[in-house]
Amino acid sequence: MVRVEEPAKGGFSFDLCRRNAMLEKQGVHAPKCLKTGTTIVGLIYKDGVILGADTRATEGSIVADKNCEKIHKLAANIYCCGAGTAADTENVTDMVSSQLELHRYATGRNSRVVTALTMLKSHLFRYQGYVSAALVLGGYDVTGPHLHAVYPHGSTDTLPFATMGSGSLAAMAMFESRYKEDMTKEEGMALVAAAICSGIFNDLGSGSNVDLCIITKDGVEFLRNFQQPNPRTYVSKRGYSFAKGHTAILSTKVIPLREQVTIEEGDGMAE
Amino acid sequence: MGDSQYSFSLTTFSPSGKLVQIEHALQAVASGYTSLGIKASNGVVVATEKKLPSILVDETSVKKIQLLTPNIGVAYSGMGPDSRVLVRKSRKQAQQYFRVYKENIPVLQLVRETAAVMQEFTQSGGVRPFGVSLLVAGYDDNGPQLYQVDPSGSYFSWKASAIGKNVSNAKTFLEKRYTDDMELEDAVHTAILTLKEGFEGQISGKNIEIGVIGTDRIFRVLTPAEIDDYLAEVE
Amino acid sequence: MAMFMQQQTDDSSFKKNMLFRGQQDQSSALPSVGFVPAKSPTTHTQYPYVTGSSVLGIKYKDGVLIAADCGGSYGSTLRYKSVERLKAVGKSTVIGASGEISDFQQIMRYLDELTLKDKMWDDGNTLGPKEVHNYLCRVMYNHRNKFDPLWNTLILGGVKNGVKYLGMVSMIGVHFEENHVASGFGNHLARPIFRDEWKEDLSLEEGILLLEKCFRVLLYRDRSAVNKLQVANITAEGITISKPYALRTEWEYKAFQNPTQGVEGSW
Amino acid sequence: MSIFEYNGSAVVAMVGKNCFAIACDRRLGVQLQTVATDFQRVFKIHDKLYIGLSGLITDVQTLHQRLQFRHKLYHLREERNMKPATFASLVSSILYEKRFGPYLCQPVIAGLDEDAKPFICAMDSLGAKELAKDFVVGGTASESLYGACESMYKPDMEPEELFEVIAQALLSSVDRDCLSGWGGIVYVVSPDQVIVRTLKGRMD
Amino acid sequence: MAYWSPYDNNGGTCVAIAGSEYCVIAADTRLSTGYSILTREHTKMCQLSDKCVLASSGFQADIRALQKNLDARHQIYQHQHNKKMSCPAMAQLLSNTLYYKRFFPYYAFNVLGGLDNEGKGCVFTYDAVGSYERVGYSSQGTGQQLLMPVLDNQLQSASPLLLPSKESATPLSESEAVDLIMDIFASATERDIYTGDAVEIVVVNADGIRREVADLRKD
Amino acid sequence: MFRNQYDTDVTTWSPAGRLHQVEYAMEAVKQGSAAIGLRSKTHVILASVNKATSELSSYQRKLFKVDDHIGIAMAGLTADGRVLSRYMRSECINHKFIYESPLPVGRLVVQVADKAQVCTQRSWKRPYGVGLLVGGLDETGPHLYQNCPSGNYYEYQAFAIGSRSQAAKTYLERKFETFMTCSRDELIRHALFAVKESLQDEELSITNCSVAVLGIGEPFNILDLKSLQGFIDSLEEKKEAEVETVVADSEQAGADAEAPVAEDQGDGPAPMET
Repeated sequence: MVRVEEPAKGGFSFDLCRRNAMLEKQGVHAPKCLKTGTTIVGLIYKDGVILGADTRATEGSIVADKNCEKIHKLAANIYCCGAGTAADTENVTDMVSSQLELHRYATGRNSRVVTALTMLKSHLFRYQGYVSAALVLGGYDVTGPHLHAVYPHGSTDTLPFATMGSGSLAAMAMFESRYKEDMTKEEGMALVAAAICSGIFNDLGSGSNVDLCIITKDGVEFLRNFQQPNPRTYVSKRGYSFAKGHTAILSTKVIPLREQVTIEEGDGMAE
Repeated sequence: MGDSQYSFSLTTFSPSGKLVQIEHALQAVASGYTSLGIKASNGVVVATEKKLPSILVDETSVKKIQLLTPNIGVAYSGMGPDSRVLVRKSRKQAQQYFRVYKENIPVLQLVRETAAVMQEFTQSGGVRPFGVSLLVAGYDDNGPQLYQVDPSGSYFSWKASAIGKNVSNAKTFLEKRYTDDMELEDAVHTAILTLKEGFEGQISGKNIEIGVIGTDRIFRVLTPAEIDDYLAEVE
Repeated sequence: MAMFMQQQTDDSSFKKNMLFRGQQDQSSALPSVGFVPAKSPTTHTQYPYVTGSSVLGIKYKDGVLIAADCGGSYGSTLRYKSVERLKAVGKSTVIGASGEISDFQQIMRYLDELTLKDKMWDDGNTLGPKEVHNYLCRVMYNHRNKFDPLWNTLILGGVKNGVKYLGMVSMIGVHFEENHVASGFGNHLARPIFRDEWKEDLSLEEGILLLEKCFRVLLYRDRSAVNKLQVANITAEGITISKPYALRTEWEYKAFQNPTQGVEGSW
Repeated sequence: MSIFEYNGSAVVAMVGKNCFAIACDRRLGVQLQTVATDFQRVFKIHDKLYIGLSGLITDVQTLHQRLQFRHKLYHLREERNMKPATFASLVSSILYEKRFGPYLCQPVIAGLDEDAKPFICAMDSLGAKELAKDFVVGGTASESLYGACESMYKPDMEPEELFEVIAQALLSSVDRDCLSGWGGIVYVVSPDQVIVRTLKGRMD
Repeated sequence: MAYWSPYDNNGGTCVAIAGSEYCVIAADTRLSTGYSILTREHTKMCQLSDKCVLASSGFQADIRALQKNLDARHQIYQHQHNKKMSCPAMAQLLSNTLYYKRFFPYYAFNVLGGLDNEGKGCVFTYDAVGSYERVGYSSQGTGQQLLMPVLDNQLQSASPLLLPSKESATPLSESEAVDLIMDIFASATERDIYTGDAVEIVVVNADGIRREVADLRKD
Repeated sequence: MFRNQYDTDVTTWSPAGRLHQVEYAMEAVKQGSAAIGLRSKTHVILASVNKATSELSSYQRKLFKVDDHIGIAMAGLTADGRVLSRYMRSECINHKFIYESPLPVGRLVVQVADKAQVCTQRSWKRPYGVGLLVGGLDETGPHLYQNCPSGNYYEYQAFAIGSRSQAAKTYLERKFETFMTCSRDELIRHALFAVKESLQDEELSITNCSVAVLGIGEPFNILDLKSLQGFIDSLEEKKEAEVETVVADSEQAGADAEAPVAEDQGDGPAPMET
């Protein structure tokens, strides 16, 4: 049965739930999953929306990814920052991005932020918070710039500035103390970067670099690693060099690989 | 299969081994407006007539060439409503593929999926075959590609092909004009000329549609103004 | 060891021991954390009733500034609005408390007794902020050891012999000194601003502006903050604790007027 | 106890110059009891694509079978090998499908794509991809591996040097993890050959 | 319902390396609770005598209480014996002090480093209730798992199980040991969220005690 | 002293208003070899005369460190003195444990005096038979106190207790006005002169005296034999008169103790007062 193997319809499969619940009962706990502890923010400025994110992904107290991407593209004019369980934010945004594309084909016009918002919130609401994605959604559509915060249970918020994630308070401190209306692009970028940095330096769940995404009527500027305030501080002068043969080996097998030869139009390619 | 008399497929073999329903469906395609496609060395063009029953119809609301993914477009001949079903299913299929692999679906895969849908409708209970043939044009890792998919569910890769009314004339014309090293621009001209061959009435940007995809791998439906420019060049 | 065994099996003696165990008496068996005794009336604070919110403190050029609002929350109700959470201790120290108000009053009783006795010596030696801080750390830690925490985070600042001192201690005894400190929500909302904007040589005016800026953020984002603020200024000259006053806040942003305008459906 | 500690494991992949290495330990244990000492948890998907699966053995094996099936199917349909990144997405989507009843394992994927560019990627059990340019790790020894790799890794290593570094990192790490060990096996894959070496390590 | 725990983990990592005539003890200076940094400049070290330094990570209030306790006991020792306590003696005292609180333990993970009576570097490593061991190097705290394999790899001290027992001091020179510590702390900071801000390195040798501080990532 | 019927019990007043047991205890102090203390604006010096009970025995230590900032010199029953010194040490440690700051000297002295007082009013106790000179440093500068078995305590500029202390006292009384501005080393020499006075005909040497120093920037320490010998040698060179004229000019900075010593109040000498 080939069909069984195809994730034909999408959606979740619950067939291991019972087994895992049984294991849980026996005291064997499910593993920690990747979280983006995260500071994510958004801000509306004079000509559009600026989104920002840090780039640390944690697994418990360990940094699993030092430079991950938390700003996801939903459409050419709509981006979304995700905090929470990494797999959930990744997949929920991918799903909505896909739905938006179909929606665009069906309607023949550009996506609106509110459409994305509604898709997100109805999905999240359906799963009652178990899909743990906290999002900051920003975009520019025919009705202008928009910024929304989306909570894991499906509630949403419409705001001139928004923050999410474990660093949200640190970032909010910057917004609440420095926000003013109708900022220029430069002011807006500086404020968003300051908010993210505030998360990076004050919240242990957030760290590494600053990503920015500026969305205006005329397009998107995605500034990956806009700031990199946390380089490694020290590298041993001595280094760690291991001479060849340093490691004790029981057996070695060398398997040569041949390049695959493709023969096109009768012209055999020399190997 | 159930035992109701309606539960067997409408597409049944005739004593001579033919599936006449499919042949009839092909007939429906053959009476549709002409569509054609040409695979050039650096891209693909598909073109189709867009004759409307009345000048009162807003021609901008009718789209005969549509995108399935950013790098694959499709033109059809035959029953418009049937084509919409296929387009919808294909788009969804493409999205599903993308969601799994984070990679655009290769043209061949999408064509096969679409063809599989069409085949299913030749063998299932209570359904009729689709009354359209499709010309699928795309550009992927394997270069520019043009496929024709028929109501039977069969599909072929073509250098240039035509479907619908005047198909034999058009094909003859294409066979004469086609060269392997044809550039996309030439292909567009050839496509227009081919359409013009069997065209009844005055050809214009409003009553034909042209879709092209080049090395940028973005399928684009030309605007009436752009078509008019091409028409001017051709004359 | 025999004692351990007995205590582990005999529940009542275990509990008695727990109630009265002091710093030196560390022998009783406590199997795990977060222990809440059952039966018999509880004489400990096991949860707070009336609580104060953040306290902020910074060093500046001439001394130390500490600020707190006057709110006392009963759960999520803003029940009291004139709670003084800044208190002078002796002539050179001010403490500010977040958390359970009654526990803070108990702490003040301890401190009043301490400073009274200190004063009674009248020998030219006085307890400075450092001594008071260390004393408080012991008090908090010992209460924690008895599973009877004083439900407060305390901020303490002062100036003695020209040396500025600012520290804090939490309900379980974690303590440290810093150039700027904040308790409660302030730890999340004010510290980031302090870390960004605090300088060694802030003037008094700049210092107060910085505190007010942080308080405004707290007013916006901490539901238990009230707009009635006191600031204590401790310098070599002495202590002044201001009368309560309010800050100007901004609620008139265009985006706040009709937030969902143009985004129908984004309720 | 976390499920990962039921069967211990250590998997690590590292990028070199136009090559990559992937390695795992060889112990199969049920909690503290060692069951087998020649276990394999790195699997070949195709010549230049490997996956290492740490976690509950039953799920490791099931998932491996499913992945192999899916790759073969892909190969039949599309007449080509999967690109490493594509494969990673496939694994991710298979894992996320079981978001609420996950496979109890963490994959580590390493491969070379057509222009000999190495690709490595690790995932949690829900399929959240963690792309890295240097190294990725998984298993009960993951913390130790993070520490060891963070210090020992250097960019642009040639295959032999890469082998030494990954082998040292692996051996040092499993020695500090009582659930993994018994030596290791290392695959160093460059465009024209694969070197497979079995490491001698502590046998406890 | 508000809930409290008598313990907290304030994070941080400690390392000590013993050489033949030196001992290097190091710890980061971050004090945190949950996801918040309380202060970036909090020393985890405590100089117990002129040849003995304690580095501890865990619950800060317990650590401080423990340090004060040791300090007081050391003072009594000095009054009684008219000399400073030796490092091995301090190690035993620390063990006893920890075990005394066996059933309400100090949540403190300690590494004690210094010079022994012969002037050789010595490192003692502990669990929270006083079990201890003399080793050539050790690490404790949130970054322990990250650091240990590198130390093992670089220092390879003889197994304590070997008979006759071998020298446990590490083969590195003092400056190499300091360099190694700087590097592994930089590594630990990359991956452990509770380690960072700065690393404080104390070198004990025949000349006395030297203290260095190097910056680490602050995120 | 003569025996009478009121002297067996510490809790019984004599008709003359005296507590004979207490007075006897103070007599015990006078039996002990002399202890001397003196201070400047920056330093306190404690010195003692060491007397071995036999040629074959060592002498009793009479200088004790209480903490870095407090030291004592004792005369009388050194066994009692050790009990008190242990008490003082533990008070200092406790204070440091709680406040992380040194216990002010005066307060410790009062606590010790209070403790001594208790022994003068309990039938089952006896007074401590030891006199203490407590030298210490606190926020208000260096201090020198004397503690009596009676529970009395006094602050001094310079003082001596024990046998033949009168000679030393006479020396100190003659010179004390110059002490305030003395340097550390001069102060030590003054101490040695005073010790010498109470040695009578014995020659001053490192075997029969000890000197301890504490001051601003200098924790309590007992001079080792070598430096003590150095100071004794310098005495030989410099005659008493010279020392007298030397004006201290090598004072340490930061000395803020300017307060002249407030001699303890109490005008009419009570019977118990020395």
